[in-house]
Amino acid sequence: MSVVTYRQALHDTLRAEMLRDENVFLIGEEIGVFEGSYKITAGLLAEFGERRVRDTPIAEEGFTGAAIGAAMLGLRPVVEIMTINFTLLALDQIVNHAAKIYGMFGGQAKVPLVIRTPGGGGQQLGATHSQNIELYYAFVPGMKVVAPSTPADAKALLLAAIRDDDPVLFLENLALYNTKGEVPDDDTPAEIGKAAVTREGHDLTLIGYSRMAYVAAHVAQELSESDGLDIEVIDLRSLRPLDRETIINSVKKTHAAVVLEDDWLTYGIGAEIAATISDGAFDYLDAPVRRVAMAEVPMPYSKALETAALPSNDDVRNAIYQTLDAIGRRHHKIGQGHD
Amino acid sequence: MSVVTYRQALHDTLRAEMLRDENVFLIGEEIGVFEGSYKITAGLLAEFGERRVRDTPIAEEGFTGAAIGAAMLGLRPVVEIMTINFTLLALDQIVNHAAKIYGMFGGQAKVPLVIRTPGGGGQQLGATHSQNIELYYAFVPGMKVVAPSTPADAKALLLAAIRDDDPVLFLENLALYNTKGEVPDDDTPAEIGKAAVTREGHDLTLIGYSRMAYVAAHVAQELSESDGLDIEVIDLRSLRPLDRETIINSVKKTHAAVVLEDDWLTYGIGAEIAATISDGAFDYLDAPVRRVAMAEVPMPYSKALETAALPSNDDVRNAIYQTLDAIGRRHHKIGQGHD
Amino acid sequence: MTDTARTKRKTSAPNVVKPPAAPKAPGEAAVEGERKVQYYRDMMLIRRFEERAARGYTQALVGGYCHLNLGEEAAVVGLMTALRETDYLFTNYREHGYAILRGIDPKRVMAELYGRVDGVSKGWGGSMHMFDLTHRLLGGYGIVGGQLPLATGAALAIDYRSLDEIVMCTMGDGTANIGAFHESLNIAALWQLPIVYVIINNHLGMGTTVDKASAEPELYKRGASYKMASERVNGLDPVLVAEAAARAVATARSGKPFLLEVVTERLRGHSVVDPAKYRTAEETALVKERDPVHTFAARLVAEGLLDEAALTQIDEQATKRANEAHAFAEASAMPDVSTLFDYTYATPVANDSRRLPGEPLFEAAPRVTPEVAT
Amino acid sequence: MTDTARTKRKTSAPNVVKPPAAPKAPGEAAVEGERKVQYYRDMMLIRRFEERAARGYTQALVGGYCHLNLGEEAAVVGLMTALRETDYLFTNYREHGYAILRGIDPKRVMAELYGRVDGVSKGWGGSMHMFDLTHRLLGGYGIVGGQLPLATGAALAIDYRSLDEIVMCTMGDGTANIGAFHESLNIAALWQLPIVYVIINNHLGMGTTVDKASAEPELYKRGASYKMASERVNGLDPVLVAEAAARAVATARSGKPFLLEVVTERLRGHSVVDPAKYRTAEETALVKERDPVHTFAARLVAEGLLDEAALTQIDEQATKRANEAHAFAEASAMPDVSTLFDYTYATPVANDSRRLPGEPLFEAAPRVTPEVAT
Ligand SMILES: Cc1ncc(C[n+]2csc(CCOP(=O)(O)OP(=O)(O)O)c2C)c(N)n1
Ligand SMILES: Cc1ncc(C[n+]2csc(CCOP(=O)(O)OP(=O)(O)O)c2C)c(N)n1
Ligand SMILES: [Mg+2]
Ligand SMILES: [Mg+2]
Repeated sequence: MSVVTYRQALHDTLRAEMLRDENVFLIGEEIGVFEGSYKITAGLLAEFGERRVRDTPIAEEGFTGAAIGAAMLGLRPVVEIMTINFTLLALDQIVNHAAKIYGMFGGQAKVPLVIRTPGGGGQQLGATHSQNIELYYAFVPGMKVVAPSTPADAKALLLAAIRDDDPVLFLENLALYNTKGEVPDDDTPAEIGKAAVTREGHDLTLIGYSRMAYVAAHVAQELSESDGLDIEVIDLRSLRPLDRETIINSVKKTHAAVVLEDDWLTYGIGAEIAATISDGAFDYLDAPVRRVAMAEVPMPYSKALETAALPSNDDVRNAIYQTLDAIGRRHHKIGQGHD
Repeated sequence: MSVVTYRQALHDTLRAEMLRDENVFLIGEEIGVFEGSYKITAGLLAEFGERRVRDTPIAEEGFTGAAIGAAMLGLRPVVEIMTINFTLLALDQIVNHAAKIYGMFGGQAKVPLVIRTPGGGGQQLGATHSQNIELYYAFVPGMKVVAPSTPADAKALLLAAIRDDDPVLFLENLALYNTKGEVPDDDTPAEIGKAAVTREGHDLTLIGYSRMAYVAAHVAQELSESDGLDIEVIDLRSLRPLDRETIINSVKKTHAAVVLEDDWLTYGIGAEIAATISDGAFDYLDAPVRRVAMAEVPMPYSKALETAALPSNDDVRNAIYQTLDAIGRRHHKIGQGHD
Repeated sequence: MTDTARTKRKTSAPNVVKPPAAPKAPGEAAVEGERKVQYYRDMMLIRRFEERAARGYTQALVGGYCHLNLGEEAAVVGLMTALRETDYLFTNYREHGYAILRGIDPKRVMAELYGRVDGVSKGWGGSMHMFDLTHRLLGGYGIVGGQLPLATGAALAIDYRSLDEIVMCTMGDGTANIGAFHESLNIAALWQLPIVYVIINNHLGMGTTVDKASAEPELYKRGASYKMASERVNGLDPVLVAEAAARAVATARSGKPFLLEVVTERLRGHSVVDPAKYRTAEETALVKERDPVHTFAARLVAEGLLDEAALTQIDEQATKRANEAHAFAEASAMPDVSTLFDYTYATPVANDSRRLPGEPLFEAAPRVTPEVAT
Repeated sequence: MTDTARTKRKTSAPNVVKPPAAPKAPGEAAVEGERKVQYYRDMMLIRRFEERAARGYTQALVGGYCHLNLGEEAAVVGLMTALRETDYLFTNYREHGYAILRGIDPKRVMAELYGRVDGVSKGWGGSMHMFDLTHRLLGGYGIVGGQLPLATGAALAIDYRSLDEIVMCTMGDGTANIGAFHESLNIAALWQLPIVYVIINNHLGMGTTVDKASAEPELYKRGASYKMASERVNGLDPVLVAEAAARAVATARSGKPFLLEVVTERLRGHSVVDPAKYRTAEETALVKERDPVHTFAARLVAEGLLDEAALTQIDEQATKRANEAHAFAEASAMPDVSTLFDYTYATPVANDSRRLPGEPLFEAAPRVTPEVAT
């Protein structure tokens, strides 16, 4: 067990998997000579050479498709697409090919492919560079989509993704790269398709993934200290498949839920979570599921506007307060001085 | 008022708008010499010439982007993309450019663009040609997405789309092209962003769009005749903006809802509808919102499998029965001999 | 591919009629004669198979879109002679003939068209998506240009493993205008991958002619943008195609990509349902005149390699195989609905959705009285 | 653009040093001298502006990514001389210099960098997304290659309306490998659109050199794939660039697209934060030696067009304008949060979402007792 950044966990896991399996190789723009736009692959070209760490032309469709084709022949490419925004250029290869090849040909060819790509706003990158469009992959049968929020999960889910025989969209987040956490030394992969209850509680279920799982854990801890609230936190970890059972079991216990997401509200990932809860915990829910998401605008560049468009910790707290107020539970708890 | 097919309504409206406004022109693959893959544009090349009806190379990204650029200079292009599946190749131009240009540049340039494209499965076209991915557009602020289910709406919404100054994804459906209906003679555009209650009722709200709005109307009529059920039907018509008010008002009256969609269930369009109802009609809903959607698989070619994967009228009926059974309303109604 | 092909010089001028070859030794001539007869047998097999498939379509045994190789038989046959069993083929939705010549039993190809379990893709792919790993046919793709990046990646995998295999990737003329063409050829040339890109130029992409689609209609010239060797060949002559393909494949096997343009004809509409009204009567007549099966038959007769009886026999043989394919396909079972969820994922995974459209997400909770919640 | 440019012959060989021009009449020489001095003034203005922008970045006044034109001043200046006011420019994220030379006040360019209401895109675009309809700068795009189809469409609109305008569309060398390049150039050539595509070849796309990215590193040669006239020019010399640009623009104005490659240098990292460690010390030294601002200054001095005092004065003038731009930008207001929903749609629409992240979708219904529903 050691404490490392999310970035370091990714880097170390990539390196370890390349050492373990000759078929694993990295491909993407600026991952070699430039050492990666966000430096995840720093040093790997020097260590493994051009065969295993392949800088590409700016041709997302071409090199992602090439990785898919290489995977069909049994290699295990790990593609880096600089940010999730640029994956739109490779979408046909991912959705119409990577996700379809196993099924469309009756199970004859596997596509053991990982696409690593960061989402995230809040860096003043403007409308085309600040989107959270993991939905585009989470929606597609044939794809697997994972979204770690901690360095430990970054490692465990990356191990799982690389060793899985299906195409996996591995969602990173610009705001998480420098966050730190404990990472176990052994290389046990996570189970794709499983959410985690990262904090137990009885007052309300707070659900997030990627950066918003981090925010959820943080706000829950704060509210425990400031208000004595006992919030259960779920980190989805896997967007496809979606672990409905873990979510429903939690809400059956807490009777209330708030869903956090960095993408746009309408049709966003949170819509499915809210619909799932409202269905599966219909008789248990004391208040509507509240969603906290990005404002529905093309992301503006100017800091003042960008900040307003993104969900803040305050927004999360208020959504929790309002939900608990609606069912009279907050004052109750505060009155009790519950720890 | 005359009775025409959905195809004819589209054709006539395109023609009328081209006659009305010199800035309106058509662009897409095989729309001229070939007269359109689905013959919507038949005869228009002969009538208007190559300047107004422009056959393109197979280059979805290039010609869709060119239409966007032409729209920035004030033309009003109507793009045909042969099926919605191929829009994936133009997605970057649509999502990162058409939908962003007005906002990203502070409101300086409008993009009065229409992209007409059919969705739909059920034609044995296999995994890459049978997708319903309107979600990809409905999710994006800056886009407007409309989905007519009748010839009358095909006309009214196409008029609205062409005259609107924003990019509009105009969703057609292979299975609707030959359906017939009354179309008014005057050219009053529909209001984008408004759903329609196409049938009034008190027992349950049945919600659909595109082909599934057609199915909804059909099944509601059948159940009225066979079981005396009094089902309210909502045709969403506009996926973005989404008319939440019309949906909620209906469910506040009926206390139950079933949502129909041809896309995949998890994260599909129906997720937002179900989440919206569960939130906005929380205190009125007697049973969970039921969703009927496509099985979550890459669409198989073989007819037996394809049929199983697509929602059938029986599936819709059963979902309605089960929802009414859960709240004891079906037998109640049948017992009453309600008309 | 013959080993001598490796050293043959490539013709730089397109469509040049080759000078008559030097007189052959008697043994060599016999071998060459038999080779040509085999080309003809294969062409006829494709011809009769495709006609039978078209009939299957009108009989509603085939669904979806159905694109035929009619008119392209010489191209298909010539190209396939150049591949070793261990080489890979990626192609598009117009691929029945390729599947057969890769060695897949026509029965399994027809069964795929009919959507049956014995189909080459188990009924999951249909006409556009034939795939067979053992015969190294790696699809069959319906998205125009979709196969290009994939094929490039397969060549990358071969290069990664330093194998002696190559990839052939065919596409239509219309496909040369899509972005993936540019990205793929550049990558292949940049990394010197063992791949032959083949443009089957049948002059039409659906109803659009090449000069309405490509600013440079001599498509092989686009190789220059990537410093990639390229050549154009008359695709109505299987012998010329075979020779050009051998040169291209030899280049690829030496570790350099190649762009080969094969100029051919599309005898009918774009797909079975297209009446091709956009073609004039003269065009249609001209195309018919160029029919490679007929012209090659006439040539083989003229060269004394076949007589009328032999022609008839070859035809009957081909018709028989097409009919057998039909019978086999018709007798084959439809996939069972219980297999619907078998091919979403290769690695089983927790919480995968295996729900039919009518099934609820959650079991309905029993309710005592309906009035409770309002 | 001068009218004579229309008839000038294009140099077919790239990078050819032009023979010394025939002696000029005295009046003409003076005009030409003043023109060169103006080029220098403009180059210096870009230089000082970009340096000031870089400082703004380290002061956290500029956010996001910030890509500078340092080293590309001669290219920017030369290209912009060729455009009429009514012509359109589409460019990429490395566009501050272009914005200024299109005639946009540097104050508004800096205000955009600082995210202020007086910014050229009202603070919505930032460094990568400068846009000004009145000056016909149609963006500033952050997606590599995104501007190409758009620019092609603008040229289509001009053609549709039979206007005498043209479009210039610039891009980097790395951008020539993306699919949109191929699709756009083919369409423009096919439809004979009035557009000049310009590749600013600064040898690098981020850290990747041209020969690691493009199989044919002489990028202008790719014009041949579309039968498009093309040319390569030394982009460190504003005079040569201006001449080549005039030829290219004249071709476009005559209704034919043109591909111009301008070979230049990137003085610093890819963006302000990139230390460019992947460059060797020699490379960095060489690039510095080629600095177009310095070399052009030396030339103008050698030609007797400027002396040290004049150089200083031009520099001071440029510095002053850069500083004024900074002061103006800093004083300009941040956009008000109330404007957040103003630019989602041009045509107002029913049920548009105008909700801040903290706001609920629906007003909470008041509840009497919390225990009711469980
Ligand atoms: C990306 C995409 N766009 C459009 C289509 C529809 N489409 C199918 S085949 C075809 C024409 C292709 O022409 P060509 O490449 O010449 O091949 P051919 O059919 O002549 O063999 C088109 C436009 C598609 N399948 N995929
Ligand atoms: C589609 C896409 N892929 C990747 C990027 C990230 N990116 C931004 S600039 C750049 C390099 C572009 O190089 P070049 O075209 O030579 O332009 P230069 O920056 O040298 O001016 C890359 C890869 C992007 N913005 N868009
Ligand atoms: Mg063709
Ligand atoms: Mg560059």
